[in-house]
Amino acid sequence: MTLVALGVALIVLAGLAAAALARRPAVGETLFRVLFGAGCVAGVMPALGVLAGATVPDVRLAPTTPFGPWVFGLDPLSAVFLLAVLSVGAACAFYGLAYLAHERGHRAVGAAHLLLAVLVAALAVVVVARAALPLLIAWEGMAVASYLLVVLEHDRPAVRRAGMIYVVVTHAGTLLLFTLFAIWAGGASDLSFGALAAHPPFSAGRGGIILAVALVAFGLKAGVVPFHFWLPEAHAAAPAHVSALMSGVVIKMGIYGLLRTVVLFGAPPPWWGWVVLALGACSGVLGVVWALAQHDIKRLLAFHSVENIGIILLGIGAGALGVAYGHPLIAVLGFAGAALHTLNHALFKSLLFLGAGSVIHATGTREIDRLGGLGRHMPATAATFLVGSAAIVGLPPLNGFVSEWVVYQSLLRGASAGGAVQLAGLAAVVLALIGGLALACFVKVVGVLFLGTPRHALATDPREAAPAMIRPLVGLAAACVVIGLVPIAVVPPALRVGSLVAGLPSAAAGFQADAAAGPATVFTVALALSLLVAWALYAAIGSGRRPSETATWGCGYATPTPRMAYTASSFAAPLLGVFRAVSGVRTDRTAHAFATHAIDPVLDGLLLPAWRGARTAASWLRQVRHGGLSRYLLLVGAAVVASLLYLLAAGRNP
Amino acid sequence: MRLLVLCAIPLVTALAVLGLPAFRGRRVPVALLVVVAAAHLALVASLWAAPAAPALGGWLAVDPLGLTVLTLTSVLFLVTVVYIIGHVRHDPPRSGRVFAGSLLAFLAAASVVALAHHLAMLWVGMEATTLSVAPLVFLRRDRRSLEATWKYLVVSSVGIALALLGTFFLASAQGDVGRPLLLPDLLAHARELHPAWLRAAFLFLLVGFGTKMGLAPMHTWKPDTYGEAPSLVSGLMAGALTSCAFLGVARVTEVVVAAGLGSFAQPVLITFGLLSLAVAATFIIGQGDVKRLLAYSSVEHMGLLVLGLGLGGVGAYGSMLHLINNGLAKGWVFLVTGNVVLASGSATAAGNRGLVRTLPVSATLLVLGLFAVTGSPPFGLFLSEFTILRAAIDGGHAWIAAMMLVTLAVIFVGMAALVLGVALGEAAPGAVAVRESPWLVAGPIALAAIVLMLGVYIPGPLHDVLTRAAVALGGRGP
Amino acid sequence: MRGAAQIVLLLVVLSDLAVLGTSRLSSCIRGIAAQGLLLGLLPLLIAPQLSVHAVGLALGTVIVKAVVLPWFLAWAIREAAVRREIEPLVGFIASQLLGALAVALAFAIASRLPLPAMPQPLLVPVSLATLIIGFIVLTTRRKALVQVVGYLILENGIYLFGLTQTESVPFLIELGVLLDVFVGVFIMGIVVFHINREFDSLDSTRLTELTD
Amino acid sequence: MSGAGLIALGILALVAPALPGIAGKTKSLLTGRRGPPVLQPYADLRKLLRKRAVYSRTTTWVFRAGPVAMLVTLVVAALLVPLDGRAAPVRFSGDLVAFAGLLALGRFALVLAGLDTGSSFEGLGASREVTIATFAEPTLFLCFIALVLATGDLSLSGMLGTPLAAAWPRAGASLSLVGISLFVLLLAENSRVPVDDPATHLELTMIHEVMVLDHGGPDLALILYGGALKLALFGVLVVSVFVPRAGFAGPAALALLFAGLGVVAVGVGVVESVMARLRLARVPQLLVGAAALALFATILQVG
Repeated sequence: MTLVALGVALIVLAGLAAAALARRPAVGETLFRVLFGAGCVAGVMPALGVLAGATVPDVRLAPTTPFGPWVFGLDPLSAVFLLAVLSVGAACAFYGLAYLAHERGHRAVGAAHLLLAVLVAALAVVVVARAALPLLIAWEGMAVASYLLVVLEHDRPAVRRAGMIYVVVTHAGTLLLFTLFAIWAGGASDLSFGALAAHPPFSAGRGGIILAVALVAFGLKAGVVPFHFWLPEAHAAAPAHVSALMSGVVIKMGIYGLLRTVVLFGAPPPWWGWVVLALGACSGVLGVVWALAQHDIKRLLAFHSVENIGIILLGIGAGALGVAYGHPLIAVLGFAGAALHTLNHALFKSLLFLGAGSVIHATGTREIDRLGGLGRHMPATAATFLVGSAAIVGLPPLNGFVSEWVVYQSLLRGASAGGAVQLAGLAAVVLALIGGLALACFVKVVGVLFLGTPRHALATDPREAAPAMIRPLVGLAAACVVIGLVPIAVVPPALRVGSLVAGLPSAAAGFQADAAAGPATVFTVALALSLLVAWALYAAIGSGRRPSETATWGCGYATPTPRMAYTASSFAAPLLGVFRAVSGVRTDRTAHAFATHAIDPVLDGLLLPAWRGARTAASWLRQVRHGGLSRYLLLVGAAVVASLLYLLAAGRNP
Repeated sequence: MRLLVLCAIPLVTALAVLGLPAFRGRRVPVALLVVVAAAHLALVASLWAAPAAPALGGWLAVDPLGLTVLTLTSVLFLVTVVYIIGHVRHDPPRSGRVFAGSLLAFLAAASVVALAHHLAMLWVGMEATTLSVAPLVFLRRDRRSLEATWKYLVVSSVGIALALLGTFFLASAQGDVGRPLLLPDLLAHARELHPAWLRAAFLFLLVGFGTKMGLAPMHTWKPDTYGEAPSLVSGLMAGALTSCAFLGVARVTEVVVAAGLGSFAQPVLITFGLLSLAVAATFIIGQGDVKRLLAYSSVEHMGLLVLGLGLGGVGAYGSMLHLINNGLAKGWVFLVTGNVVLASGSATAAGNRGLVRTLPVSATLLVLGLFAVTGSPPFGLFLSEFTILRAAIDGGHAWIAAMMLVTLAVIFVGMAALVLGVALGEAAPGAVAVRESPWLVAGPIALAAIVLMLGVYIPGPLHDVLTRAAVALGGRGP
Repeated sequence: MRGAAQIVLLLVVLSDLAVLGTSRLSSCIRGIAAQGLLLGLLPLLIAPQLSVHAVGLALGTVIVKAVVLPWFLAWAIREAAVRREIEPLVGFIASQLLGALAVALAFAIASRLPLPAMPQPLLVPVSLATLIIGFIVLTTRRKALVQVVGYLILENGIYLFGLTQTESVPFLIELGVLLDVFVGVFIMGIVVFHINREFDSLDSTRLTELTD
Repeated sequence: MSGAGLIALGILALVAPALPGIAGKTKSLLTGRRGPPVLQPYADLRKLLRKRAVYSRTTTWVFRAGPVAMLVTLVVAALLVPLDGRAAPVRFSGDLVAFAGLLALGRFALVLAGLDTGSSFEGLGASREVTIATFAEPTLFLCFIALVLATGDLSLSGMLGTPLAAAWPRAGASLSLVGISLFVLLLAENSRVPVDDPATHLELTMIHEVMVLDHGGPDLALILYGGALKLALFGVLVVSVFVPRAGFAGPAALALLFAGLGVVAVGVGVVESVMARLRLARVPQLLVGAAALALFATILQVG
């Protein structure tokens, strides 16, 4: 724990250094790099140790506030999230240094770095907190810091709007957390997790309310459909490295909350598992369908976060059902898959957001349909983005495949288990559908951004991003590949997390599933090798005879022009046609133009109208106050009369 | 003895300032103000260190409730006075004599209220606070401030008159014993009080002092007054004056609880609390003036105070803690708003945008203040509101908790919309960054620091005092 | 003595109604002055035997409520030099009916109140009636100055009720209360004066600039 | 890994190109033409391999990598499938996920290769290809779930091996439904009629063909061979479901397998000659229909 504390301190220190020395960026940012890196290393080491099976004693601070002592601890569950926080956090922080470099002078860049450091530190504290108060404080710290980062470019109205929605939602989530702990603790004065976990068995009603509140509160943070509406707004508005951190890690705190709730609550009732599974299915499918409909690269990626949260929820749901119906193997695999996919998604989603950031940085536009052929200009960015795309689609031999494989196993075992839980098997089909749609979407993105020809002539020839911006990409991509190549190294720790959440002794993690990680590794390595070998052979043979070059065959058109290139919208059209009902796509048809845009059914369809209605109602109610003094006095008189009536009533029946 | 001095220092200086020819003219005797405020705070501190014997035959005495309010007032006053040092340089008041005199008079009256153990004396002090603030509200001497002053005077005078009636009811509740209205006696013989009279007394005192607190529906004067008074005065009112009024309510609640009529009082308190929350939420949506917004936020927090009182249990502790937090936070945001007004001449959304560019420090403090006032962790108000919420849920009042949550959420939306609206965005064309003098930001920063500390660390003595106060109010410590 | 007190109390009620009924500021002020005088007499009439307390209270009341404040208000009118008519939001007849209603209500309530043995049975109903009438004046009159008068009447009503509690509310406090009333009305008067200067009328219904 | 398994794989690799030939021959005969010889595909491949590659200037390494990656994924996928009645060379719990993942990877590579040309024709083909695949994948998983239910094993070797034979008496009806829907999948995944028509000559109506329009020479050879291999793999799935070869060891099992493959190829030919091609918009419905069959198969066993 001391190492974690040291790490957090160093990270905050790094931020302070960057802010204090904003005048002299050279010094300040070097110091930032060093301190931040050191902090992450200090935090990662114990996390890895715990995942490898070591145990760390909790730290209890003497209570300085009501509601019991402040406790901090590091168990496998915390560790896997801490790992995601620090690794992705470091990548985003370093990328941010280069990304914001050109903003120096007309934006508070130093403050931005400080806020990012605070955000990472708060995230780290969230996952190690073991009492309600420190958790709530870190939670809000994370929310406020991320809000301020979202509105970094607050001179743009769209950004302010997104920030407003975000800050409101996150505050509502905090209020719900208050409620959660208040209901959970009842009259107890000690709100440390130990005390909460040792609760006397809840009545079905109270337990149900607790689980429901937890689901909403953490679902809001995680961006689960139908609480996703703030996510694409905020993640599209923020600077790239912030979006990466938010999409990669911040929303995962919702997942952490759900898993921690299961740990503390004990076996949840079946309905909860089913609800989580259903929400996961909806988030997964709708998320990716909405993503297909986007033209803005960052919104698109943000919607894919919704999709992946859905996949993670499928894992959690399967796990919960496994616990509820007494199938330990299903439970462990489900939770393990969820935890592992959380880490993986953190890696490749931040990779994709940072890559998108480089593209926007280089071309100055986020409109997919304006871009194309960037692979030739920015090879490194394109290659890493390709890796990230393959990973998020869940293709072997990359990390996305490994975690989805574990989730699939949990669901399929559910199918073969017998009993009510068999229905869970159908979720595997949903997962397959999600996978297919995701593949379609990322083929579209990669193809349209990096391959082919630009759809519109770009103002300037885009140049490859600075090395300082490429290095984080390479690092993240490498992580995706490594995890994908050696399931044997990552699955057992994941199973340790799973068995912790499932409430089983860690020894029980030595399941048959564990054995499967070995041959799976053989498979992934074999695949990787044969791909390399085949490519080498192909290159060797091809080098013999020089190919001739020509223009793309246009079926008669001599020279294909940019206008002839297939746009992303057209690419997605057939699939969206199938999902017409839910895609939220609106078409604007004019005499000589045809365009589509996507609206969010929840936000634009439901919430904003409701809010406008509330405003009108309020302004109508305000009329009461108009009119001068006598109106005021009459109100006082009314209060007197009312209390006199109450007095009489009380007098009658004392 | 110390208690007498505590009240006498500001009173005497106030009379001197108002009377002596030396203080005529516009100049504000800042040094004098600072000295008095510091001395006052020092004396209050000494009360924490060592309890003081009652004075005037028990009319003045210290108890947890009073000490809390007294400390809050004293701290807030000192901070405000320090702020004044910077403020008068930019816009000096018409008459420094009236300005300083009224401030000192207010401090004196507030001290009397906090220490009074004779309920009639409590009333006298309360009326004195009302009147001493009126000239401050009227400082600008224009139509709007005139209207504000008039409404404030009449409405709160009527309210305070009702409180006086309530006090007399309390006296009649004693029957013809003819004992003076000393708090200890009342508490000791609470059960012998005539219940009907006691109930009536409670209701009238609640409505009367509630008018001064600004509980809905008696809150109507509040937005007008806070909106027109100079920000530092509004801060003093929202922070200290309302706390004194709450003390009045708390006193009579003490008696009622001691008389075993808690079950009669609680529904009323809860009703006023929820009504205030609802009204605040309604009027905060789409509000366009930061100071009026803060006025309604003050209505909200007064509602929370009586709500906690009504819920009992840990709610009473929550109320006491919230009393401090709210007082300090209100002072903080109002003083910062004062800087905004100094810079742009108004506190409206129309007149301000992009403040982070023109007033970086103040705007940052304003945004932080938004989060503090709306009860976000780790600021102290989070702890107290969380405690009150727990009291509601633990007491099985699910719908109260639900209503509280909904209104808090709505209020946050309204406040965030306005505050962030003025803080963020491009600065108005031609607006240049203003140098913010340390005097103008030191106070708010200090208050912010305290509020922040109260969220993560409640000193032992304070915890004890709050717990004892809560017990006296029929509740318990957490 | 009791009879005298009774008469005085009835006169108080009459003065209330008079203020409600009059259409002229000056008579309105005269009414309030008269009422102050009556209130000044009461402590002497009620008190079992003449005590320093009673006398002091009487003196203070007369000075403040019968002499200083009316004079001050009259001064304010003169300075303001406004038209002498009162334009009520509610007509005179109507408001007098309201007043009568108030009196009836007051007596009804008072009869329900479980009062301790009282030297003066009329004291409580009259005080309540005065209180309510004061509130009526406050809410139904336009002129700020008349609203001040209304506040004074309300205060007088409470003062009357206070007379039932002379034992438990010591002399000092009584004086404090008086002082507060005095200062309060004084400040109100000043504000009224300024209102007149700003709006060249005492019409408080013009004070409706401040809205959300 | 068992050597025998690899040998079986080798044989499959050799035989694969014959399958499209058989299908084509069947179709010609049924439509009253003589048609090309069964071994024509081998000749085509030889011709293409000798040609020199021609690349568009807009293309990058992605364009070249596509065919290679596709072929490799199919070979590795074949490693997961039991051929000779024994366990496949590579088997592990949940390797069916890997099987689907490999198909997806190959598609991913090939579609990107198509988009690399920047031509709207390839874009159009790619879009259609992924649309169809999106619906094919869930159907495949439904079939797998049905098999998992029947056999209780999460690996292809298991669920296409011994336990399957044991399951037939118990869940025959369900398994035959699975077989049928697998056959529909085979048609869709390999862009045969009624989903796509390999023989069409109008680019606008093509799906798979137009996506690889710009590939020529050795690259096209790789793609064609990959296609044949894919057909063979799906054929193996269908055959294994209908004719579990658990009892037979080695050669006998292989013989059975290839006989079955022949029948499947003929079946494809028959379908092509008796059915017309579906409108593109109706293709998803066809696949959903297949999915419905598989779902029904699953429910049959749950109930």
